[in-house]
Amino acid sequence: MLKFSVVFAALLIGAEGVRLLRFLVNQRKICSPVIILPYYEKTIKVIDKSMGIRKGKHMKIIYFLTFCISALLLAACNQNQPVKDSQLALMKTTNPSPIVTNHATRKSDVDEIKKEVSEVPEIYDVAVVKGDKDTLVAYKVKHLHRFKMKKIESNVNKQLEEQYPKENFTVSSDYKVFLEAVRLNEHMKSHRYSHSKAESRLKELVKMTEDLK
Amino acid sequence: MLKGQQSWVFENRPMITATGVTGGPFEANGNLADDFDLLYEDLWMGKESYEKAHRLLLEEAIKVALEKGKIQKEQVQFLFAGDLINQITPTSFAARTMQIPYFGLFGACSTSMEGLALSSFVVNYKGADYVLTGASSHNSAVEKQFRYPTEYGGQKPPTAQWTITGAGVALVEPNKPDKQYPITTSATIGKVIDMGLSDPFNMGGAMAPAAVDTIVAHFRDLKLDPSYYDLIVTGDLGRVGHETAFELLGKNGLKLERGQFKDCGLLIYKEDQPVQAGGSGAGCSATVLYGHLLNELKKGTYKRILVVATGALLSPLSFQQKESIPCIAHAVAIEMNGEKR
Amino acid sequence: MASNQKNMTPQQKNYQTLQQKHELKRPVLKNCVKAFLVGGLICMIGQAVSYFYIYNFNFTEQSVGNPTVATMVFFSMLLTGFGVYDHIGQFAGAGSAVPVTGFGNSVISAAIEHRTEGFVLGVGGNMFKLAGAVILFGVFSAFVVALIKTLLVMWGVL
Amino acid sequence: MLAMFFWAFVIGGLICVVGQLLFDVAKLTPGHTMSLLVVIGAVLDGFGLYEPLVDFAGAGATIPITSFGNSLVHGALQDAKAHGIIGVLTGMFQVTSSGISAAIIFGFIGALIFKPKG
Repeated sequence: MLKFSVVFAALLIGAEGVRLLRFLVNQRKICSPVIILPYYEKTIKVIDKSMGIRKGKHMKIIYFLTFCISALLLAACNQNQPVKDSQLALMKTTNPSPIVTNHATRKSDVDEIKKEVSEVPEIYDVAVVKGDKDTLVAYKVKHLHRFKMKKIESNVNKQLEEQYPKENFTVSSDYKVFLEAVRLNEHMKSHRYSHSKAESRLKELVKMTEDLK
Repeated sequence: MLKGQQSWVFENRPMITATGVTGGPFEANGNLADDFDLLYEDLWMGKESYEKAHRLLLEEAIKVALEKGKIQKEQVQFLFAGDLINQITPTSFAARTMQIPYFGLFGACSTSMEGLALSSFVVNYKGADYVLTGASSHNSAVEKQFRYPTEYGGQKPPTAQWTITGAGVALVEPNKPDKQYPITTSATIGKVIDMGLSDPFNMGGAMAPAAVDTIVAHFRDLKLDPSYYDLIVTGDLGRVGHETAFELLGKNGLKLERGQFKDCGLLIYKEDQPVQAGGSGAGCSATVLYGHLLNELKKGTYKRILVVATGALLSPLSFQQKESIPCIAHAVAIEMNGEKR
Repeated sequence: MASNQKNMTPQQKNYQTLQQKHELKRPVLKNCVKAFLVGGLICMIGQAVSYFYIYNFNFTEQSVGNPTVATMVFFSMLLTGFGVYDHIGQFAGAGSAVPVTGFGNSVISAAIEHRTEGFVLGVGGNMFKLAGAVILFGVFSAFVVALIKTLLVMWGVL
Repeated sequence: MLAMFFWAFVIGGLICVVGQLLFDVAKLTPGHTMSLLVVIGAVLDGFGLYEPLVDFAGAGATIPITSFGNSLVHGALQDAKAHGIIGVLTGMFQVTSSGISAAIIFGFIGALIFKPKG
């Protein structure tokens, strides 16, 4: 019986939390825990009273569950806009088309690089961005191979440098770099980025990747 | 009068005429809430520190006892009291407020019976007309000193005990034959016993041999049979210590009934309160005896009881220096006035 | 405990074996399961927080650890301040003590506790009374490890 | 990403189980346990084993206290590479500062606004 009531309370609080979050998002308030906390203190008090729970044995479970639920909701709370590829870039395979910042460069070169990297067995989902000087290759590593991520990175780098000695490669398996590559792709497609802007963003990304090492 | 090796018999039979018992919120949810005179809803009790709240507990308990005894604090000759905090400041500060001549006692959780034995002795030999004795503890103040900060998320093992928040005070005065009050008849002062246990989260296990030693000494000195008492109640052995002491008593040739042997730390809280092995602290035996047990005596549930308060004489420092825990126990026998020997 | 076993009298040894029989056993398996679940959950929340930072701020997977840790410590402050963390701790044991939230809790609980003794001597002096050991041994062992490794590299062993 | 959550849960949980075993079986105090785990983290990084674990489990490896030892060693090694042996001393807190400074700052803020609840 007790367990049921605990589960029930958790569900109730969860539902309450969702409603509250919807409200806050609609009101264009920021989803910050500071705003939510007084509400959830209140909610908990109401539930305490209705269930006749005194601060004791199972209170901590309820507190903990509410904390977890609200934390998870917080993480998910900016998902109200129409879903873009970049938002899901880390969840599923996006397989973004290669990008060139300068339309003068031939696209087939870049396609080839992408194909090359995709053939490495530990790798899936490759994004390639080619700029004037630098070429950024971002990819995801199959999860169980992430232990030797750094080694794969240097292997890919070596392989590419050998095959395209003229190019200057930056290889990264970091999610963030991949995400930004996909975002850059979207901006290019929607023509929001000019050539120079894309080029400078690419330079930023390359620098960010370099900082990691 | 000294009897045997370490026991006193109070032939003038000092009376406990009034008691004052205060408690905190956790005790209010416990088994014996009705036996408290004053319960606080909040651990802070309107004070700005736990130590001040601790002092307030004792002050209020003294005031209640004086009120019930219908005397002024100026009439009281001595106060025998103590607690667990460094240099027993809460008790000393309460004594400053009350302006009663004061003996500060430290016997850890056995302070309550140490105080009762001494005040009975003083009253028995006409050393005083009125003596107050008591002990107190405050969960958060004690935890802060002996364990971790109260908000620290450390896991307490099931052998750990919960320091109670509460104070118990008794007013002891010479016997008046026509009055129906509980009287103290004898007391046994214990030796310090150390069985080499050093886990501060298992005080019950460490204190059990001290309790057994004192009980055995009491029956030896007074040449009594265990069946003489309706109830032998220990201070704060908790679940572990209680079981251990029961077996150890059996091994020492004292055959007790299960229902004849109880523990204050187990009486005070309900089963479902998260107190692990039971209550502990200087206030534990004081509140249970001066509240619940004396009420039961007056009701006639028990005729004669032997209260054995146990204390673990450790400090945070001694335990960190890997010293074992020396323990002590004092016993006081209480019965109703007018009972035939 | 084990170290002073030798110089004990037989009486003490006898008693300890008797006492052990009555000692309430720690439910090791149950505690481990609880620690696993709660600890895992806290790490998962940490992962969610770090993805939040990757998505919305300029942090890479390598550098996101810092803001994540700070955020978790912030959560831990709220839970400690509202008096929830000690209950979680009693339930989860190491599950809530081992993650940095537990480190934060040990600092914050001590700071809150000693507020009555003033901000300089109380809060300042006691803040690290539990976490100090972690910092000391962390720093010292890191020093030793890094020193050995640097020396080995310098001498060309590695 | 979902795999990441899963492994963060598992690895983080397992490190906590190690801590629990140190509590319950080895009967160490929380202070001893945490210190030991930090030392383990530092030593693991010395052998170059902790970094792959972070790659693999993300927050599952960075949230437990073991990562504190890891990042201390990391900072020290980084600076040692740049400035030689003296870098071991100077670089120690370069990576780790966030956890400690957050704890100090939030601890003080907490002391300003909260009272212990008991």
